[in-house]
Amino acid sequence: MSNAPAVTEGTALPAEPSAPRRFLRMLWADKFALAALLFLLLVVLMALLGPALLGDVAQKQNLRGRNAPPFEWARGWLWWMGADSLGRPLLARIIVAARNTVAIAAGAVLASALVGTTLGLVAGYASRRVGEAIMRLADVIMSFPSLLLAVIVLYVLGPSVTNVVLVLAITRIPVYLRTTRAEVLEIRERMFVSAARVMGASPRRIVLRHILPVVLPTLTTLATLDFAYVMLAESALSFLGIGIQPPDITWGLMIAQGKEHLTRAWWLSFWPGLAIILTTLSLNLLSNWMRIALDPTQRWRLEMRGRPDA
Amino acid sequence: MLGRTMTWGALLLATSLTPAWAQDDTAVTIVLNEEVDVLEPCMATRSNIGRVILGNVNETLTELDVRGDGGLMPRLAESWEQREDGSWRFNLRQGVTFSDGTAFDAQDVKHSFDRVFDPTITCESARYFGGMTVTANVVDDHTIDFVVDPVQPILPLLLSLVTIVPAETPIEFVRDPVGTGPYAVTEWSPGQQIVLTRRDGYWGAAPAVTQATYVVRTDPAVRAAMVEAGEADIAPTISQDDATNPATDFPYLNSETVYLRLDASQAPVSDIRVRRAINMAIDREAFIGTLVPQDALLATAIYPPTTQGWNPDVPVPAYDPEGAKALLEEARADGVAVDTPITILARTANFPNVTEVMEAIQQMMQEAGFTVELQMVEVAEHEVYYSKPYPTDRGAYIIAAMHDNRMGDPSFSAYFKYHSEGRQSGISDPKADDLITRASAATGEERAQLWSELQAYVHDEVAADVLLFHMVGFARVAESIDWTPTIATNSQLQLSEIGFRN
Amino acid sequence: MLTFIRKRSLASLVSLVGLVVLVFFLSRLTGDPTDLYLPLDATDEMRARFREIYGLDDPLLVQFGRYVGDLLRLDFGDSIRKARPAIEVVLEAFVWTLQLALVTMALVTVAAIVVGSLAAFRVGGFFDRVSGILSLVAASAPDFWIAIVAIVVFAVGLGWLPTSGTGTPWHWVLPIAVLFIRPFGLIVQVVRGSMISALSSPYVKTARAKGLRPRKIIFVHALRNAMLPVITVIGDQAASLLNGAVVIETIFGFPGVGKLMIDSILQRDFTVVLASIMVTALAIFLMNLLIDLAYATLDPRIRH
Amino acid sequence: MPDHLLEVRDLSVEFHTAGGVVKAVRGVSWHVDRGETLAILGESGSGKSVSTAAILDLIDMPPGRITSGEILFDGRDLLRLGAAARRDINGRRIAMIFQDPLSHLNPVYPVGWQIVETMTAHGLPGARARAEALRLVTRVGLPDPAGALRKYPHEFSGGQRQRLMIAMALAMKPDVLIADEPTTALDVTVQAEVLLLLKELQQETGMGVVIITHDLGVVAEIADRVVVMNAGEIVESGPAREVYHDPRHPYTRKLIGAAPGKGEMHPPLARAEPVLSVRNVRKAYGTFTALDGVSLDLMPGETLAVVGESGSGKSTLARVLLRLDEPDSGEALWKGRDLFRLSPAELFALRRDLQMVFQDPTQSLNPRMTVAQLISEAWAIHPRILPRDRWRARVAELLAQVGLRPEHANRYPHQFSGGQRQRIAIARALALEPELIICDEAVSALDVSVQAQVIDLLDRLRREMGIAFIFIAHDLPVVRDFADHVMVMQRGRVVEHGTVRQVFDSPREPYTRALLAAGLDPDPDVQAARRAALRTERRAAGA
Repeated sequence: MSNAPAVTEGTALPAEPSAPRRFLRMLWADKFALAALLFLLLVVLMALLGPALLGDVAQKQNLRGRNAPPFEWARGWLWWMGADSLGRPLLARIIVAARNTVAIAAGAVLASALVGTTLGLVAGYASRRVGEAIMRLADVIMSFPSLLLAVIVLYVLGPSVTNVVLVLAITRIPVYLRTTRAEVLEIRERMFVSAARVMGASPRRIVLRHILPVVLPTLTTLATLDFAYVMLAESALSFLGIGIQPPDITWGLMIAQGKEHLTRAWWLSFWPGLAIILTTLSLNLLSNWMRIALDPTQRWRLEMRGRPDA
Repeated sequence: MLGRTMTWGALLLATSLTPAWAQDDTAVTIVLNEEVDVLEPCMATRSNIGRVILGNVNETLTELDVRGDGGLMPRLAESWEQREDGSWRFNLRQGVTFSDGTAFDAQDVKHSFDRVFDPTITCESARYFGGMTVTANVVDDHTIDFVVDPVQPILPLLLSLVTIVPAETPIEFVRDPVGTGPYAVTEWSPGQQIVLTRRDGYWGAAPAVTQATYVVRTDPAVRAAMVEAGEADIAPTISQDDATNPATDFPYLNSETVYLRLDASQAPVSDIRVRRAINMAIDREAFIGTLVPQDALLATAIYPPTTQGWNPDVPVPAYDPEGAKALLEEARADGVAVDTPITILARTANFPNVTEVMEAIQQMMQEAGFTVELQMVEVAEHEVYYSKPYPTDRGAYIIAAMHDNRMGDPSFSAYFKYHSEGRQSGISDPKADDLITRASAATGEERAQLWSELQAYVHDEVAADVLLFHMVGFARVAESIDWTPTIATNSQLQLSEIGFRN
Repeated sequence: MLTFIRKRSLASLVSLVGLVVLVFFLSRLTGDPTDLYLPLDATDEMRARFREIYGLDDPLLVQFGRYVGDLLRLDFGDSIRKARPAIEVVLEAFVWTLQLALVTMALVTVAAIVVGSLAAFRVGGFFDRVSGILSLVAASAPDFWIAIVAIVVFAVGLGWLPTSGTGTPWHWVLPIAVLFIRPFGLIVQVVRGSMISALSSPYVKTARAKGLRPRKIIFVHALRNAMLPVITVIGDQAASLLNGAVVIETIFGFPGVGKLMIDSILQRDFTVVLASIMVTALAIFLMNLLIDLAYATLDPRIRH
Repeated sequence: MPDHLLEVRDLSVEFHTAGGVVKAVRGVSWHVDRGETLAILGESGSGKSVSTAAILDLIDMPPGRITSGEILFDGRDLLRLGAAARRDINGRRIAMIFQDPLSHLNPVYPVGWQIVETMTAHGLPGARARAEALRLVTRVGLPDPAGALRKYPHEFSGGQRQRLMIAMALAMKPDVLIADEPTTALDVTVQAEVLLLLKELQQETGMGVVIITHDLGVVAEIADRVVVMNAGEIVESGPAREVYHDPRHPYTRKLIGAAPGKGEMHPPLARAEPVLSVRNVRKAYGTFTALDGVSLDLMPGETLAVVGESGSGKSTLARVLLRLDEPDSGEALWKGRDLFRLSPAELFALRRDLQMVFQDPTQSLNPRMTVAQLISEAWAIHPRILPRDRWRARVAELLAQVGLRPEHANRYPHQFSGGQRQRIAIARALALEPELIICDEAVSALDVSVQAQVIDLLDRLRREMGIAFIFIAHDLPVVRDFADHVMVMQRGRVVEHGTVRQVFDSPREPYTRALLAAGLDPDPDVQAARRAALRTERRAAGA
């Protein structure tokens, strides 16, 4: 884009809209991302309020009404997705399960991002030897079979939301570690880091004040994607029977339980599957949008679309 | 390896549009639910192995008639008798050859027994002979004596569990079992398939099936689909949900009994009122036809009704949540800590709908006033709670389990589940111990009588556990195949019983 | 190049040793295989005998020492379950996984490159939008769910394909198709992003100024440069396939190393777990070397 | 009106940017004839490359949009032709070379392949194309032409790469060659050679050449006519000599006035005790020797210019002196203490005294920090300089001192122009109240008019605050008006060191003389005279 004009010397600085307004405008420009964000907000809302509002309904069994088919309006809106094999309304269960699903994914992503980024910063900026040692550690974690890890944690610590978070977090650490380290290795050679060194800035200051903020957008995008990945991983664990155990519920577990009835009552695993697809799809869409919105050289694509004259 | 890839590519290129899984009409394909790890005859009592080789490749001296009322029938033995000193003499069938061509005689029988008890390998059949010493004495080529200490009244039944191998078989696990059965293993590609082919020279009538191919699919929906799609002829276990076609899908009592084991040494279930309350709190009827197949039976014993000495007069506990509450209150008044949180521990994938069943039981108990949590655990952890020594540091728990007794005699269950020394026993009751000891040593009518007494006692007087259902399994059988499942289908599938329609 | 390979091998060896130690000791935390192998009503005598045969009654460190000693003689120990050498069991399964991974990755690579490149050429165009949404949906769906639905639809409902298993080429279609979906969705995204930046690079401007056709600009000039980040992702995806596609292998009854691994873990067949870890680690190491070679082939600047 | 070879009429192009729609060029018209060289002169952001990009269909739409105008070539309006027809013209009839040939050549293909491709794409058979490629590479003067064809772009030097670009552009003997800043990143001596080559080739083929440049010297050397652009419009056009000698538009006048190297040179400084004395510094990166025994003395308040072409080791010298890189041997006494042997704590204390201004302010300012944060970071690191409550006031003061508005303190670097950013970087260096500032190519990324302003600023700081400067540059004219002493470096060694007058008026070393001679004078007449002198010299040498 070298033929796009730069700001010339002496001209007044262009007035820029405030950051929130600008992001709202860019969001408006990408309707997919907007829809994705709205859907994610809905999921978060479900996770926050669902158990309090519908916790009892979602647990109330009715063996006579098991596997009730969807779209039967007579039973009330909670039943329009049908009922599961214990006659519990699927819609209510999906709403209630949102909390564990989101909590596991968020917990795992936050924990792995925090640990991975910290280790990555150290590996990237510390001496070669420390860096190499950390990378070997990452290799070991990467090749440690996650299923074995899940079984170990499940066996030693027992199945619980926290422990599933632990398993998923450990397996995802290398992703952040490697990304951060690679970025740090590149950024530490940049001139503004040299400038900070010339001023006498300590390594700690350079890493936290100069390098971390530059890595952060990449990590945010990565974390968004990873959120989707972790949700899928959690459901796969549930499928194999080594994840969350009932009566705790997550969407993944609902699919796993419903698959036994797939030929006769497809809705049991269809709706939670759809919930996962929509959520991960939204996260993917949002992260694609973020990749553009956070990149000053790509941003015009969104800003242009939002204007009527384009 | 490379060759396989190349063939694969070549086949793909050939793009013959005819599906290549068609087969000739006297061969059958059977789709099993569990991987076959080893094909070792002395492991044939393990159901996944037994279904392939038991009665097909390797035979036993006796066998239990599961299709009729014949009771214990001769197979490789022609007759047997108990002698004065309590030992058993078996007269062996003559003119029998192994698939490797060698003749069958008493030495083979003796070797088969020695192999089972050899300390350098772990043969599963040995478990039925716990606490006994068995000595096999060859009398002549076709006569053999078994001296058992202590005297074992049901030895002929136990012998239906010991597969006979040639005397040349090494004392290590074999991968190419040799037996006297009508079939021989002709191909085994681990993870893919096992092929049995009918052999000439079998001593009995030649079966209709000439070749049987066994494949394994762990997903029940896939197994059902394979029969429907014509890829397989028999799927011995499919799920209840898939069993929708009466023409092909057959339910069968599968000798498994689901129950909740209570540990009477643990508060609050140490109080009999609490144990009774749990029994009353569960609406067993509600499960039938919903989460548990329509054909399942409510259990009053830990073994199925086909077992000797099964007592028809023991009633199913009535569903009475109010009564349960009252009993709980009564216990509370006496200072029993009825509010102690109790954890139900159940094994994932133990039987179809196990999670839902347990969730329902949890709710029913809660409605009766219990504080109940549910924890689904993996098999290894389940085992920690299920067998002695029981963990003492994990609070009050009830363990949900499934017990299999297809042998027709309660002795395969009673000692383990109700004797104070039994590995999975929750009670320590002198009267029960006495009944078990006496019944195990008795024969005939007396034996049946004692077992009946024990069943009534532990169920009605002790309320030792919460018996739930005798489960049914479902088999899907292609319409061209003439075969119905039996109570033994889980552990044995004799190809000679399969016929063809039309 | 040789020093590079040597350095790489050494680093991998260090990781592998760490991994084996970690797996050996951590896996023993998950209980005694005796209880799982023997029936519930097995006698104490049988249990004791079993422990003795497999050396389970020795202290853990003694067991480890024995294992390492055997390992140095390339003896990976026997599988408890299958009563034969663990390495045999693993290699048998690994061949299947390898074939599945190779075929799938080959298809994914070709398809993702074509689709991603075309999407990048007209950013925001119709093809870009459609392929974008489709690839995102593909990357977002739980694979076991798709697998089961695919069986119900294509094998049972329509009867076009066998439900599962191995045997004919037709048996490969469904597992590969399901396995294809997620890496395809991911790699399309990467190809697209990488192609967008390659297409906006100065040398593409030169190519346009030279009057080259778009096809040539995309597939000759931009693509080779855009392949570098793509190869990394392909490597990652291939590595995870080499680790075994547990879920797919389980559903389709595919005797691969992923299914072997989960079965062995659940059965506490530790020798098989360790052997499969070592075999897959070696395979992944070799594949990473291949990836590095591919890098060097594609980009002359890296050859030095 | 007679037909021209190529004519742009009333062209307007706009771009969508983060700041809104920018009209990159407005109503631009120019033409070029056969055998003629037209220069489009302008600073960054003037829109000087936009019209040529439109000619070759290189404007991405979106974000660009051509709103009006026509481009006439061969009697046809290019803007109305289909994509296939334009591809047929690109590379065959109109060819282009670019600034920064490294990134404009495809890094993963051999250069020979790329040259051949131009010809095969336009229908030449492969064998003929390969023979022609060899001829072209020989013609543009590369050593070992046959071997060169098999090599990759990164294996050549900057000048060689530009020669390869030229060979590729001329492969189809185009009627028009467009050269976009073809010599900007090159060393002066290489620049002269490349321009000479272009001129010779033009004489051989009779093509029209459009050269886009910001450099008056390039215009003076090569152009017949010039159009001057500012802010998307043509402000002046005419024969190059006329425009230089008689500029009409104020902007043109300002541009010509800003050309460096015309002011008074500094008088020699009085001898004094050096504040920094460097002895025999060596530094090697692998097998490459960057510094090969460099020594220098710097007096308080002195400005020492270090001049050299790429690879001379001048930037390494700066990095080593500031301990950004560790030297292999040698010493550097700062007020009697050896900088190279300080402990981390001592070095930290000394950081205050020695500061640096980097070449590219876009990269040396952390994009995620505001101006106030950037400047006050110095005090966060060295808390004893200034208490926190006085930071705001001091930032405002410093901004005023470097000529920026104090109210811009809360903005981010990307909101400023290049020159303004360099002022921020200078303010940041000043925050620590240093005694020596090392400027590493501090003005070479800036436009000429901005260069002059920044140099003025530095000169003022020197006078007012007595700060010493080590001023590193690749360009001799830039340091002429500013330096007290000049040190010329080549391949890691100091080849000449003297007062500014000595070096400029009576250079002793042939290398210094070659550097001075290769520099282009903005006056077309001076350049014409030099060329004439060179020709005579060559003829004499040839005779």
